[in-house]
Amino acid sequence: MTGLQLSREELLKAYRLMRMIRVFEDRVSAEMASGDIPGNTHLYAGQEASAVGICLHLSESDRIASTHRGHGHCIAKGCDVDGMMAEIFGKDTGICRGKGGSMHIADLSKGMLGANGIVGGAPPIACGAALTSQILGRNDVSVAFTGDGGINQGTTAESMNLAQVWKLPVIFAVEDNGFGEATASSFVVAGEITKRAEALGMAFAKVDGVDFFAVHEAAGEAVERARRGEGPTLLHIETPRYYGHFSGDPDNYRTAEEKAAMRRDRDCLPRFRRRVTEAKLLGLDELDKVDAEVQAAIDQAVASARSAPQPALSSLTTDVYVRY
Amino acid sequence: MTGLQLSREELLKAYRLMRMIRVFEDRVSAEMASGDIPGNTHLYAGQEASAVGICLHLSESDRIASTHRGHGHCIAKGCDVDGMMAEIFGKDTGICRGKGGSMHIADLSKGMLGANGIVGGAPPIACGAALTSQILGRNDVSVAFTGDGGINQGTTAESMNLAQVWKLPVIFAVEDNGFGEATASSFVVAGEITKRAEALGMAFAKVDGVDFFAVHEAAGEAVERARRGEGPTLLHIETPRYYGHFSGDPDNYRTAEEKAAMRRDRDCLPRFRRRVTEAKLLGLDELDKVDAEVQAAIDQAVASARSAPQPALSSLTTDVYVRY
Amino acid sequence: MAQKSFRQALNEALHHEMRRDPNVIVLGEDVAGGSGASGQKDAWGGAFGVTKGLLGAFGPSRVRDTPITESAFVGAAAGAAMTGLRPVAEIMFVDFLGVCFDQIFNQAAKFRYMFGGKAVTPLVIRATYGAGTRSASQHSQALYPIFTHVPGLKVVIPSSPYDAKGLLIQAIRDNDPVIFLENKVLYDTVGEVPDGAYTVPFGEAHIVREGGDATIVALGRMVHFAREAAEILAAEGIDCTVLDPRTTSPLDEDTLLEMAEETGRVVIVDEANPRCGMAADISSIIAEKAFGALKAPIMKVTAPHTPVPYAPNLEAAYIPDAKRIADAVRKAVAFKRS
Amino acid sequence: MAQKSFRQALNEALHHEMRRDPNVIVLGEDVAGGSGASGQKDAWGGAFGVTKGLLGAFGPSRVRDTPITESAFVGAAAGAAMTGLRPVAEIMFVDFLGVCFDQIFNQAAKFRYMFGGKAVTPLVIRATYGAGTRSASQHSQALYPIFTHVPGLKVVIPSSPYDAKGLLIQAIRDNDPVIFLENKVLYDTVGEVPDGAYTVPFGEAHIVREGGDATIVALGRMVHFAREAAEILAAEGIDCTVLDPRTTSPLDEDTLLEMAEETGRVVIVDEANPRCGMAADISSIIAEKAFGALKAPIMKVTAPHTPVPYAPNLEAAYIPDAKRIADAVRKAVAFKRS
Ligand SMILES: Cc1ncc(C[n+]2csc(CCOP(=O)(O)OP(=O)(O)O)c2C)c(N)n1
Ligand SMILES: Cc1ncc(C[n+]2csc(CCOP(=O)(O)OP(=O)(O)O)c2C)c(N)n1
Ligand SMILES: [Mg+2]
Ligand SMILES: [Mg+2]
Repeated sequence: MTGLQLSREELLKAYRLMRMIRVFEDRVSAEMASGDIPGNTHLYAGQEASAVGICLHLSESDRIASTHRGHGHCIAKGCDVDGMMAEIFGKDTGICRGKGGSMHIADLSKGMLGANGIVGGAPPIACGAALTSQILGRNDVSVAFTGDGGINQGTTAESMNLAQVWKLPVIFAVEDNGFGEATASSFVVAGEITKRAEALGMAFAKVDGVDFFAVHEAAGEAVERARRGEGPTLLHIETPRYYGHFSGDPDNYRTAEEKAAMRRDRDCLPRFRRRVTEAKLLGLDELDKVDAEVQAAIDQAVASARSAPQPALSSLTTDVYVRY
Repeated sequence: MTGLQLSREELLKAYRLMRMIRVFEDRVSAEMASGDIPGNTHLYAGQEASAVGICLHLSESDRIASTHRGHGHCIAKGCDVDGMMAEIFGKDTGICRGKGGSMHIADLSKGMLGANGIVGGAPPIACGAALTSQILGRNDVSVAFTGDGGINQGTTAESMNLAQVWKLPVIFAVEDNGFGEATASSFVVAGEITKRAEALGMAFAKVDGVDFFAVHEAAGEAVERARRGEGPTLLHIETPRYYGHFSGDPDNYRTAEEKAAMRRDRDCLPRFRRRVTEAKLLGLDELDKVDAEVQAAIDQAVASARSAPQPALSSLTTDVYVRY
Repeated sequence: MAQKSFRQALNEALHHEMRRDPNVIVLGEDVAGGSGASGQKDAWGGAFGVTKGLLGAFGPSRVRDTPITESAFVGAAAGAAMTGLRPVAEIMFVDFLGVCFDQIFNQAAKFRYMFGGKAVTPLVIRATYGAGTRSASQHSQALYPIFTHVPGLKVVIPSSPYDAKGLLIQAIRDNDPVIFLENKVLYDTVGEVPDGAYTVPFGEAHIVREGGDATIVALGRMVHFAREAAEILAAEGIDCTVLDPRTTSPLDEDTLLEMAEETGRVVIVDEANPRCGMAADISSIIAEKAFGALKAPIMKVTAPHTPVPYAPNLEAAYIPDAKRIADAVRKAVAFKRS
Repeated sequence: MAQKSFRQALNEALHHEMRRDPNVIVLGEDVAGGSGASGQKDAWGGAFGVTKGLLGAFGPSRVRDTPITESAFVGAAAGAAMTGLRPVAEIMFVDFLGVCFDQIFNQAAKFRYMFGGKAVTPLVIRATYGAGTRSASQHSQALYPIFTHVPGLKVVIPSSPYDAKGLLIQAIRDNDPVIFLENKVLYDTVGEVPDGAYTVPFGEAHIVREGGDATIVALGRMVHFAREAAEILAAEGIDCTVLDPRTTSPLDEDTLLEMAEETGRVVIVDEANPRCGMAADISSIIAEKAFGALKAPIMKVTAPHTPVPYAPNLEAAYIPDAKRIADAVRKAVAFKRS
């Protein structure tokens, strides 16, 4: 189990990020329910090990392109949590100055090329970032996140072919949470997702997305492959989706039992805690301390988002062009 | 070799259609070169065994959706050759009243849903025709033609997934002539084309598109599978493309030797003649008679297209809507 | 007459037509919802509940949850329409047209013309449009100008529950491809809707209100703001006609020109972006064909030339409102040739 | 100055900029041609020969033949632009926008706004447009109104070899996504083109000809017909200004309004379909902002509301020409308020 060879600092970082995502999402859900957040969000809770297991391999010059369910990817890639929360609250201090909202969080300086409201929107963009790396002779990699729903979108198929024929340093991280909205993936995804990579001659792996270490290991191999110039990899990551499709979704297409079992049996956080404490790599007290710090950080993020000013009305018409 | 069990009439029909396509295309090429035909055409010469091997299984209520290289599919599906030639000449007697031209030849009454100027345009449409058949409880099948270039287009990938999850009675006929325009398919098509079907759990076959009997046999199985309600099939048909991408293309990205060898070694017509005469199913005289008849028919088609009237100018604004 | 919501009006139209004609089918992402899952079937009935109940009434062959592949299922709907069905395909947000536009504008819209008049393509594509739900740049656009630009498409934008039902029934019975656009913010608005089936014809504008001083032309949600503005102005002694074209393609030019000529002043309200938008389109028709009657510049009240912002205050500023409309009318009324 | 073709002018622009800036890359279907084949490399240099020679000069890393997957490579170009390159992507025919529109209008065009001003996306998408080559409905459209409608895009339509080169260099150096549209029929037209690099700024209309009786606004190929019409009319004593906006987004409103005010009569020529088209757009700006100076209806000369037909005689009737333009000007000049 290679992941267990991570340093204490790395393990703590991984745990902190996963916990940060979970607490962030649970809090956004609560704030949405109480009507304090405008619009609509898609929560990443349950899928934390995927974003963190992958992004832990990446530096700021590596890039990711994300989905409508992007909060977790943003946090894992190092976006400022205060800025994210303020963005979701639609405030001027938001990471996108309140213009983007939940579905368009981005921070190019961190290599986060944007959440994306369009299913299948990210893969071509991630290929583009990989192309930049390849043409400029850097060894940065990029990651395209997509869901089990997005795997069917033509843009994803096209991007996989392009990445393979150009040997682009890109990873297709397919987060399979079993659903596209209210429709089960078994109903709409033909065949095996990994075989779509295999058919192109592309490297692939299927991993348990509840297991941080499994994701981390598979992602590490994919990242190294890409950095070596050996082209793309598809990662099929099976993961639960804790909330409904969007916050507010009654989620009644899953039985109460199914949902309870999912939360009980498929939670990356206790699994991680058990692993690292059993292996005596971290102590429970350390982990609990992280939990408390994260909780405080999110409380703080919400408080400052709440009190932050709205964007100036004049900003409505700025940032359309660099120059017009 | 099941194909050889075809009746004499069927064999003669197959040969006549293949020869008709060849002579039609050679003639269009000549007329284009002499400037008598407006616009631009993509010639099907060399690929005849594919269209005919497939369409021989189809009746008028079965449907096909075609490509920019559609003349062969049209002829094989029973479109009127005079009307086609007149269409290409841009005349009022054309099969589309001169409004469509080479890239938009269609005859819905024959189940020919249109050539298509958009690479990847046909597969969704063919799925739609198959959906009609499925919902109305008919056992008609439909065929989506695409090239090795079009296999990469997102619409094709999406359609294959849709067809597979809905078990649509549709066949994806991938005519692999080794090129998309001037670019070799080896340069742009990742992996194995049949594996793209396999990855979806879709039935598939790879056949030599120079061999009418091989195509006919594989297509027969696919059509039967579809009629039985067992869903789609992908046929990967390897075939030469005799002319350049479009008529007028200097085709200098292939060496003279390669082109000569292709025409010498990979011609479905002599191959067919040899097979049926060796098996004593048809006589050379019969085949030659077909050749002469076809030649006369094409001469006639050109003559009448040439002398036909242009469309009335008033037709510019008709047929946009059924009613507006 | 019964009071019903815009959503319910649409739902009734679908029920009527599916009952009436077995060739009508409905397909799209989660038009039922719950397919393949352990829990409730027909869990969503569309992201906005418009198709709720169809699955139970008409079964999974005619009510289909699709993969998230708009090109494939919209194109399949076009192919099905050309071969005998009357599909109603749902694109959840019109903003997604970018992933399937070819099948709409190069295929469905052009079949008939390219094929010399032989194809009939009775296809309806329903989609939501519009800002106001804090859904940001990729889920809030209007985009009807793009469809209106395309020959071969018809484009419908109902503003009331009554029109929604009648226009949708017309769309389904119509033999041409129809883009049917529903403003998300209107779903819960309520109005009188007959229980039975009826049609509202295409290309016939609705004169919402008559007044001699100016004509306000508005579509969809903007009709409500136009009416509001007209009421504000009436209190000031400015009497406005409010005209709702209801369909942008075909467009009821006759009524438009008639009202422009009667009032001599025209303000056009358009939730879409301004460049090559509907306001521009309608303005140009009037500027060419009713010029002689004009007493003032033709004013446009539109969204700015920007994407739709997320922050509630910015989004509110993005969307035209009664105040901006009233201001434009006042400006037109005050105009004096120099 | 040397006489060069429109094609050569574009080719020179690409050579200049690729030499000047190693971050400029070119990608598209057969922009080289012959990749992976047995024969000549750089066999096509693009379907219309515009990118010929780039492969030899700059190599296969920077000049890339792509798979036929416009969404993937246009989207990749957008992603590359956002991360440091300056890609020039070629969509062979603008008619193919339907298979990749999302990556253009929802992604590249909106990055900057959605991300609160942080993204810079120096992307150029070159595409051919226009009727006149008997290429029928799916290979002959204009479609620039659709791009012009989209905030975040710039749209360029050169009419002369000189402008073609200067505008393309500007497009490549520009930091926003630019849609650069080349009329196929103009490729072989010839004009004076300096050998060196120069830019033609965006948003500055070109006054092709000055005359006091009417202003003809025209774009791309239509500029030539407008000039022709102006000559016919001059012989009749009607003196026209011909104005070529050169870019539709940004649009040089100032010059447009100035000329409209000076002449009081405006005819707008647009090869696109009429509904929500460029003629409508420009007309509406004048009708709102220069109304007081107008002496006649603003006339539009456009393609009809139909797809592009194949038959040569129908296609010729589809495209606006000098005769129709001259007729419209005569009508405007003859107009009397009743
Ligand atoms: C092109 C497009 N089609 C449809 C949608 C609406 N939509 C948003 S999320 C979603 C489901 C996506 O499923 P999946 O890819 O599995 O991601 P998940 O939501 O499960 O994370 C859909 C259909 C969209 N945003 N974009
Ligand atoms: C969407 C789209 N992109 C590009 C083109 C231009 N084009 C026409 S045919 C062709 C090559 C198609 O290759 P393939 O599918 O192998 O068919 P073939 O020409 O070999 O029969 C291309 C790129 C097009 N018509 N449509
Ligand atoms: Mg999912
Ligand atoms: Mg090919």
